[in-house]
Amino acid sequence: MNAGKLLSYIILAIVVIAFVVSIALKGFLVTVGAFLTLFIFSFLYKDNPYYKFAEHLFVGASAAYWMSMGFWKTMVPNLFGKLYPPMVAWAVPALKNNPAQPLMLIPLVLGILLLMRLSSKAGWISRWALAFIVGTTAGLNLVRYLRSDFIQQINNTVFSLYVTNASGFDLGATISNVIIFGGVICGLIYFFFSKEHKGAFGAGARTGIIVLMITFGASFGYTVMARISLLVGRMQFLFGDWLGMIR
Amino acid sequence: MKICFNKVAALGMVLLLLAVPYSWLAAQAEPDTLIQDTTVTITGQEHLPRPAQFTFVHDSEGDAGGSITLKWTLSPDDGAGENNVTSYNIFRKASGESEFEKIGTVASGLTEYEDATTTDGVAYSYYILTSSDSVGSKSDISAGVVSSAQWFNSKDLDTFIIGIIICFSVIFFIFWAQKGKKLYLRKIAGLEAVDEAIGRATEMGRPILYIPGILDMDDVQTVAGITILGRVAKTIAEYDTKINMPVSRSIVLTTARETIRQAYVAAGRPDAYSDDMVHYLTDEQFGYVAAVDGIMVREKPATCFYIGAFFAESLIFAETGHSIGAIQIAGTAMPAQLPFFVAACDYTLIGEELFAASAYLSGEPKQLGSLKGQDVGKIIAMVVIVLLCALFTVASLTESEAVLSLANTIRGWFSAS
Amino acid sequence: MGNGHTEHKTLVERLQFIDRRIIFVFIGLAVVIPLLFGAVLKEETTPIVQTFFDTIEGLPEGSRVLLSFDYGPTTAPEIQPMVDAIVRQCAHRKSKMYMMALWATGDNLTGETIEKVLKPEFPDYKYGTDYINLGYQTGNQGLIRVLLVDFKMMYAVDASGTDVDSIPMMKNIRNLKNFDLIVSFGGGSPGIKEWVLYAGDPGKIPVGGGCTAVSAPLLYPYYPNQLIGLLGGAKGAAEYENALINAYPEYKGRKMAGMKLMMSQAVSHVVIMFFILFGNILYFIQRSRDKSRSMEAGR
Amino acid sequence: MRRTVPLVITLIVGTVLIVAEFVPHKPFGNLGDKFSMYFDIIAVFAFILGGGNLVRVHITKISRKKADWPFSAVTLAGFALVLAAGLFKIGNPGGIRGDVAVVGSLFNDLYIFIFTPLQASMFALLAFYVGSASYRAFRAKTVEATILLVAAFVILLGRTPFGLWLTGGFTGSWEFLQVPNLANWIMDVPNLAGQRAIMIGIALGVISMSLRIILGVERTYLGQDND
Repeated sequence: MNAGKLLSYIILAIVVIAFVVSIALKGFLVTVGAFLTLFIFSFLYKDNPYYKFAEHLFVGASAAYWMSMGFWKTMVPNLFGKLYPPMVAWAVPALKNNPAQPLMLIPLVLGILLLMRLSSKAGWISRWALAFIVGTTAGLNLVRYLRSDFIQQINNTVFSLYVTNASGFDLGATISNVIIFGGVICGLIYFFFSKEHKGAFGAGARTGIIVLMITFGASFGYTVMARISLLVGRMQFLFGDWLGMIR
Repeated sequence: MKICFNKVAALGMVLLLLAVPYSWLAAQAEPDTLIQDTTVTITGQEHLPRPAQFTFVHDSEGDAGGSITLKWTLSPDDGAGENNVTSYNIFRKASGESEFEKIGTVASGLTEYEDATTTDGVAYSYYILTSSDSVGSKSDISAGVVSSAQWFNSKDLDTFIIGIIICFSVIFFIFWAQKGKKLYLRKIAGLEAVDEAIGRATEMGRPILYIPGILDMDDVQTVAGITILGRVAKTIAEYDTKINMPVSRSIVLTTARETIRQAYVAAGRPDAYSDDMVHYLTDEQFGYVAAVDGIMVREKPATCFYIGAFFAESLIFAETGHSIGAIQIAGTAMPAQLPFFVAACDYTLIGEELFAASAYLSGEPKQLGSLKGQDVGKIIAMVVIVLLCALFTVASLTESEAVLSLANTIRGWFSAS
Repeated sequence: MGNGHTEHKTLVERLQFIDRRIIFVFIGLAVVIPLLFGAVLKEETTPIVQTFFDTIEGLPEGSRVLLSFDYGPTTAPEIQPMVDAIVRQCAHRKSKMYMMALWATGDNLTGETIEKVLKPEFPDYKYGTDYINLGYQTGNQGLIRVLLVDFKMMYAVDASGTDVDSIPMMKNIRNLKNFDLIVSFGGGSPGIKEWVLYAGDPGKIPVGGGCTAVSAPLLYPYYPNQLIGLLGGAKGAAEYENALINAYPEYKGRKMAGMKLMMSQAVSHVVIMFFILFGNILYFIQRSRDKSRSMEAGR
Repeated sequence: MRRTVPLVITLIVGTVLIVAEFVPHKPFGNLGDKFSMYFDIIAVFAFILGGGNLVRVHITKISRKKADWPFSAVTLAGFALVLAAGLFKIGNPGGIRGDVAVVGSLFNDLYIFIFTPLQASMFALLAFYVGSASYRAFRAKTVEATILLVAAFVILLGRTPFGLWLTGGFTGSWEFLQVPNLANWIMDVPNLAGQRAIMIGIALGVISMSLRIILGVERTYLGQDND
């Protein structure tokens, strides 16, 4: 236990010294970037205090970042700037001459209703705001998914199963079209809930699983490339920009 | 009260939806506007391009008003010769005004302009100045056109009808199942495993981690994640297991707390509920990922649920979860992330199964009935695809123009505007 | 049988559930070692890239090329090599480069490209007559629509706030149709697709693009009718660099970014494929052993 | 009151938004966009709940000296620093009237110094995880797993020079057997079919779930009790 503790102090000392040296040699921006990168990567070995430091810093700072952005980029221009522009004119003069929109009282009231959650007695009122939010999500998405995912995808899957080109019958394109056609139909059969996957229907469902597995395998293999290039980018930063080992 | 509400709700919806085609029919009575004949006016003297001419000046279809659409035929000099057209300039005059005013320029080769700056109820007339560098020639002046808002977006009639059919089949089967009709439903492995997964955490005395995705309540997948949480939390309450639910959105925090509390109340253990079960981390995608990874390796949950909308973090979660030996049940409708969950988790709810899961877990007939309604939608999709592919195949085999145009007409019904 | 066999069997079993940190080390090395040695992988140029290259190659001196930087730091490792290669080629062809960004994050990267490629390698290239940085403007596809009609309505000043009317190369720019080529670098939205739909198609302006490997399949359908060419991911970048080397001998022997990236990717792919094969071989060895053992037990 | 009012709100809001998708006329036109904007505003209000929760959790950790409590101080310090720079625009060259994220402000500098490396590094972890996941998941244990494995392997092979090197011998009408061509074909044909089936299914799932919510059949988020 003691040896472990000693080792961790030694590592801490090395990290601190390296950090100071790096700032002196390479400047603040590159050094902070390099050390935070190393701290995150250290998680691959195991959880450790350096990762914890980076993680906790990231959480606190980013939470405040999005809150500030939400306040200045959404709340001020879209709520106060529309509800009663003079109210925010001292901070954002550009909004001063906007016309007032009384309808913006709706989100204001709903926002306050949601905050009633903080009161133990009137907390149930916050459900009204939740009901509004969930109703909005349900109503908006119903038609949008119907349009772009249901109707449009059916439209895309409609074609001739006998393809010709300039030199006559095109076997390759015909096979491809037949496979897309069969793949979509079998994939849909797989998703059937209320019919037992038996007999011919079961064969369709099994083909559907095969199509889905090819889809997943292919997408997985395809994405590997993009993920590797992210790591290459980081390594170029560490070994090139920071350590200067890549020319 | 419960049944009554559903029925009243369905009736109210039907009435509201019926109002739409009615208002569309009412809107059909609007008269057409004719283009007025005037003589061609010419400015400048040399190298004049021949003018473009309007073919269509009309209130824009299916919009909220404030817009007039103009179409014209290209000048014969567009794209050719020394009189080559460089641009079309649109001039407009409102009734009551005396001067035409330039409102926009369109590059040569284009034949359409939408004037989206009109005031409804005012008549506007237009002309096009076909320009070649500094000189130009005017087209005829159009008759006055008034823009207005429509009560129905006629371009969307097909979407509307298909939507009505699917919605009615879902609603029909909800009531059909409520009458106690027997309903077969196939098994979904991931849902069969939920009880076992919670039981395992209970035995091991370790918590359950529930991740509802990284999007807010305005995404349907998050809503699906929360509805499933309601079912899962009830079992958790009954087993008296710990649940840890870090979230990345504040509204999800509130909704999840409400949902879990109600599940505990329903399980008869309201006193066991605590607000600490759900906690907020950060809205930042990778900040959230970093913190959840930390929670996983430190608390070692026995079971992890990832149910909602996920992006690149899907694989980071699944791999970290695997490294701590957790049972992992995932569900998402993000096509790009499904492969990672399928490869790295024990069970995955794929796409449609995610939205059906809450109904499955509830076991209530009316919820299950809606799933049969969904299957009707699938039948519609399959029938349309088979029918149209057959028509197109016949058309290309027989080279029949009639069959092809029939197929194209039907296909036109299935196009999202 | 006996001792040796059991020990061997546990080794197979153990390898099957190998500590994943060993895999991490291999992947890390597969990426870093080629980088450190500056190893490059030449890619034969495919037609979709070659036509793009030939289009720029065929532009007469002084042609106007609009470069739109529609990406951010997270995808820069993939996209930046393409940008560098195309900027170099345009500079050789003495094209006038107009740089802009639909993404706020693209603004910094434009400046970086100018500082790291254009200024050191082409000192004769003058700001204002040969290239200009117009910076980022809000509006996404709406911005493209306006630019198609009236360029200076949105870009009245350049990135540093100078009035564009005082900049020589902006003199005859009225709308997007004044450009001979538009090149968009980006994977997300808005990006190449928006340039095709809102500028290339309606204005009949040639559009080329460079995008991430992930988004390339979504854009292939636009080639060759709506896109003159498409560079997809590191492979596309490396192919373009190969074309550049073939056309300009002074780059021969130079290790270009896309080729380096390609080498690291190829080695990592091989490592991952090796692990997949290795895992499956172990699995089959164990399964055949288990089978023979259960048969023995059955006797 | 507690239970019926929320159900009625959901019903009305949901139905009106469906109708609004088809009715461009006032007051329906653009209603969806308006409600989305309302949602964004409510989400900012909710930050008070989320941020409050975050701060409370970490203060409790520190005051009770729970495990890792010093790191809670890091979170709170980061939170306070960025909030001061963002919400109160401390260190902003334009003062309170300056744009919150203007170049040269402390807020923007913190973003570049802290966020960019952390984001990019977390993202880059994926390269490692993709490797370990492929090793573990791609085993030919069942028919399905074998298909997954083969599809992934062909695509991987098609992205390296090995693919062409191994199969470059196929020429002429057999050219489609070259691994890169095979990989493209898998992406364009079976992969496309699978994606479409998934998307059509998702659309139906969303429609059905939205209807259940609007009609009040699905109400877990409001609780199943009868108070």
